[in-house]
Amino acid sequence: MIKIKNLCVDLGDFLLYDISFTVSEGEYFVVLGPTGAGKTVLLESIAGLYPIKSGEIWLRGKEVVRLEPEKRGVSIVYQDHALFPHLSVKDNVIFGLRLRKEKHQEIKVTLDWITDLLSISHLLHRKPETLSGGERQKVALARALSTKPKVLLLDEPLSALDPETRENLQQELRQLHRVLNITTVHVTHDFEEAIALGHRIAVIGEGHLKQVGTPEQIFRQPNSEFVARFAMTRNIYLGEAVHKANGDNIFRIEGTEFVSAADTEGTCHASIRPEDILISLEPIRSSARNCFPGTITGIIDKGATLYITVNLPPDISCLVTRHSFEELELEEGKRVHVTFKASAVHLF
Amino acid sequence: MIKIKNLCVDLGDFLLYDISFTVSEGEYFVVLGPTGAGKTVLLESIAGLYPIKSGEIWLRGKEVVRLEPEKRGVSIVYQDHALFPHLSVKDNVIFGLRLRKEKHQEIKVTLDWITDLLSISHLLHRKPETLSGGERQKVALARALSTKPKVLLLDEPLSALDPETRENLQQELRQLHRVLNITTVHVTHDFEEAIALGHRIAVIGEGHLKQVGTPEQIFRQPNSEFVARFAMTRNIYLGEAVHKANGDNIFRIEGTEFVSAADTEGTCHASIRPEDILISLEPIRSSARNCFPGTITGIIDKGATLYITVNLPPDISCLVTRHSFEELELEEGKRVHVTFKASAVHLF
Amino acid sequence: MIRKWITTNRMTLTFVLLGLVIFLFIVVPLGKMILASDPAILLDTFLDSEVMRSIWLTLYAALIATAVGCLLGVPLAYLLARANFPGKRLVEGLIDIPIVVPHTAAGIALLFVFGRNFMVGKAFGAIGIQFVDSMAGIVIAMLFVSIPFLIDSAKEGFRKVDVRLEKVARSLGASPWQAFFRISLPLAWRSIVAGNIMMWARGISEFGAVLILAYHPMIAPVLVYERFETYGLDYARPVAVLLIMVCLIVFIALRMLVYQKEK
Amino acid sequence: MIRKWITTNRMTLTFVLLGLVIFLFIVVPLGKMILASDPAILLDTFLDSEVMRSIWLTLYAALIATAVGCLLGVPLAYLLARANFPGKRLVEGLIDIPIVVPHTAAGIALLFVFGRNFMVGKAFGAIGIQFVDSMAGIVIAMLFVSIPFLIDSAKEGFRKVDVRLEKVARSLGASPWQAFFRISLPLAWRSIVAGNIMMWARGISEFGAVLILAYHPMIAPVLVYERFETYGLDYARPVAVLLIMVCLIVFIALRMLVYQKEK
Repeated sequence: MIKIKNLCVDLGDFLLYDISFTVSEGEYFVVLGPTGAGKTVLLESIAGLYPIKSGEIWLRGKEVVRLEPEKRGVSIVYQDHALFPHLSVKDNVIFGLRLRKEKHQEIKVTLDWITDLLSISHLLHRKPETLSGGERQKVALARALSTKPKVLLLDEPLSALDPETRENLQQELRQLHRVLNITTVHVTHDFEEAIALGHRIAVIGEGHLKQVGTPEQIFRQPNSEFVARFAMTRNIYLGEAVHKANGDNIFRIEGTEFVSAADTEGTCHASIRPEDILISLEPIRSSARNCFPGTITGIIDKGATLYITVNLPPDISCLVTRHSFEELELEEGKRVHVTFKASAVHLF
Repeated sequence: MIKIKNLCVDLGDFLLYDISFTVSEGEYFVVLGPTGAGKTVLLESIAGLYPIKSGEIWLRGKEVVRLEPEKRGVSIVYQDHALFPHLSVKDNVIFGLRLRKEKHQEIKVTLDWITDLLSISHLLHRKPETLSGGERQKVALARALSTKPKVLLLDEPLSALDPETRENLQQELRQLHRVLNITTVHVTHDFEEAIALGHRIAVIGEGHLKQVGTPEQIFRQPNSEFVARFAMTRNIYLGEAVHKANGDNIFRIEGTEFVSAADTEGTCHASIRPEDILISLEPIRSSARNCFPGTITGIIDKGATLYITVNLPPDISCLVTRHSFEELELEEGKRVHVTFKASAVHLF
Repeated sequence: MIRKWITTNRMTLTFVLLGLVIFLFIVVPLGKMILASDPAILLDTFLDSEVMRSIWLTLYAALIATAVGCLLGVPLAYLLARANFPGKRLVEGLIDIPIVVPHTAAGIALLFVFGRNFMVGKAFGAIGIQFVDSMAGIVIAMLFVSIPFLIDSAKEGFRKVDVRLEKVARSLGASPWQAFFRISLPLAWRSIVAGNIMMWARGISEFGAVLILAYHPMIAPVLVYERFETYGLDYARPVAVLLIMVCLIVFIALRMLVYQKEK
Repeated sequence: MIRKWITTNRMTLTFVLLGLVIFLFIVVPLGKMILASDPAILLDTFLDSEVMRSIWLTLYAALIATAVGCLLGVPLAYLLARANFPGKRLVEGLIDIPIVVPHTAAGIALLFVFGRNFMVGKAFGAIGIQFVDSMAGIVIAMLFVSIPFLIDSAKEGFRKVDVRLEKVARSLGASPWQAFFRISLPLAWRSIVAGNIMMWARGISEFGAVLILAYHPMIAPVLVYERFETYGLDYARPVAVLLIMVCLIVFIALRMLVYQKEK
């Protein structure tokens, strides 16, 4: 459906280079990267709104680099919604249909369909400035979908919203995609948003594509420190991996040896997700191969959950619910045991 | 230390009225409220930078409403750091000291002390524009602390930073407060930030103070739907509370009866925190008084944790770790049991 | 209490006093001239056909200059707001030059291009249009000194229109023309109108360049000067008052029209 | 290929062509006049003491006007940028009036205040300063027509300075004066300098108002007119060229100075 090959764009300060990926028909593809990584420009390149330096962009089997944006059948929704401030909600939504010189009756049908779908029928005669953030973004979505595009590009559509609205609209986006099954490229800097929505995720940073994969892959098997950090894997170590005579794979750091299920050798990174680690007051008898005593050196309170830093050494961060936190009466300086499976230790 | 009495400020669009609270010496006080609630103006009123309509502001036992800002001994740090762009980092930090006409030697001592404390000594000769977001905010902090203020006001100091920097600076703020023990008022719209840092939290919204209390109180015992929503208590119900003959307190909604430890009667709200609810495949035998079967109707993936919506009815949202989620093989449509204690059901 | 206020607001007070001096310097001469005029003499002047003809001519010529400037200047303003090209700053600087060129020198410069014996003048002369001592000359002189105001204002207006609005329009199927006429132009409208008003007013106010290029037919500022030279201050004054009043009325009416729409 | 480009960029092309017309209209007269001048005649003019005296007088008088304007206008600009008071828009409108008032009418208005027999003129006359046909009159006329440029530019400059920078400075112990001189003024500096340049250039360019108030001593724009009237185009031209060149050199040099600092 969408095929990007060796795309290179000039962003003034830096280059976005060697970008290649494919999005299949009906896929919800998320591009994840820090602010200023060039995600917006990547979308605008696909839409033909930003001149590319080199590379190929294929849409539905056609090379489109020289095609005008209005002929690509690609709609874009920006973070700050970019509604036309001088037009009413209705005129915003039917802007594309009017340009197409569709018949009055047809426009009406599409308008009813799309406003029902997004439940914005009651807003039709309002001006954009009078809408709330969530409503604006829904109108922007309706406008983008009104022309029945082949590809929908979403540029951080949820970033400008408060947490509650963001979650609602996130559900709405998922629902919408289920109903319309439209090929979607969604860029964001929010990891949670990415794994909540994406069929596949591409991580972009430092000017190029770092990793493309399913949420599970990005989450559990980052291929670089950059991706691991972005996936909020708090425990990333640089150490030595060795095969032991007994067949175990060991990752050695600061005198501690983690057993890993991966079989890499030499200097490498290890990552362990905080939620894969169990904290207990006594050592646990279980099949988990890694069990270490340690001292709590830090507590980060996130409300419903907390991150507990335990020094083995090295420092390792573990996720506990408030429930367990209170039950175990955890506090700084307390001696505890951490337990995790060999499969939780990812080497790269 | 700080006493605000019946403060009223005009924000143009709306009033902030009837604000009263007290901050004691050395306390870290957090004001929590949505964007546009007038939090910044509240801080500026304390600093004397925004004219108030009526009310009293006491600092260290003195009424200061008529006192010029430069004589209040109050420093402010803004969200976007507000560094003087034409001055180097060093000149920014010693701006206040120069005004005081301190001796060269004294200025040097203070500069060394504060830059060491915040580890920004290596930045002294840079211009603000060349710094990263986190560095800028540290410089702004150093500048605010250089004059050894009695009160430190922080206006969303972490909001403009990316998640990793935010967490680091949050730790730094806590550390700084531990060392200097300076009376601090920190405003934010981020609930996690509030409970991570605040000794006490004031929730502000719809023009007035909704609740003041410890993080625990705000978290577990919100006094209004507004506060409950802000504390991300996802389960808020409007129903009927009754005393039963057997002494139980019952909250009735959509045919389901929750047992509560609170003793309110009549129409009221109930809130149950998602992390206080246990999901299991079989009913659990325990001391918990509430145990209901239900069907999973929604899953919100947050990466390390997930929110599972179970329909009893009513819908109830439960927090599970990824670990449990995978172990229990939860999915939409599955029949499960939810269990929570009577003390988890807060009525208001 | 008041003393306290003065101490804490000493800077504001000083600034108000300094500002007041310059404010009065601007307002008093105009106010005094208008308010101290004898209505009877003003009425006489109003009925003087030579005066009225010259005022109409001024308004009309400035209007034509503005229309031409709008047609040619708005596209240029759009280009300058949107496109980036090497030497753009130079082009912007050159466009602003008429504001700072001495008016009489500008008139001489125009004469060297549009005069009977020069380039453009000759070409236009062949089709019967001449610029010296003619309506066309007045328009040309006004256009030259006033066009930068329109271009600058329109440019600012276009700059304030988020490029992404045009991009969204394009992605929804608009051609560049449609995006311009349906999005950019309506959104920059207020700045363009304000620029047109400024340009018109500046055209009306021009004296030096017109004097060189076209003493006749006499526009109002020239008439003021002629009466001043020939008959003295007392005869020039009512014409000047009338001219200023017309300027102010036009200026205020149009400005209010623009601001009203704002609400 | 090129054809394809023209089709897809038809709008840009049209706009470039329209813009080019107005661009050439501005640039050609000035360029032609400067480039087509005979260097020998220019040199002669350059050595003509009357010409040089008048050019110096123009530059000098405009400089004084600018200095006075800066002292009085900058505080007013700061107030307008920071304070909100009822009628603020009216004050801003009144300050802009000199831009649109016909120059000769402005001269007449000033004469009614600063003339020998009127209010201010009498008062100053008592201490030996008179405005008619004097250096002081030239300065007054230039100040009147050019002050709005400075105020508008400085106001924009102050507006761009984040109020919170001043607030932070206050909380760090700065008095209002210190906050102004250490924060606001340095940060708005570029706009203020640009405003001063504009004001100076606009002062140099003034003709109509000066002509009414002070024909003598003769400033350069008046000299151009006098030579044109008395001897004809060929004698006025070298003076005009010299004047434009001085203007451009000053203008460009100062602008470059400002932009250089930007980097």
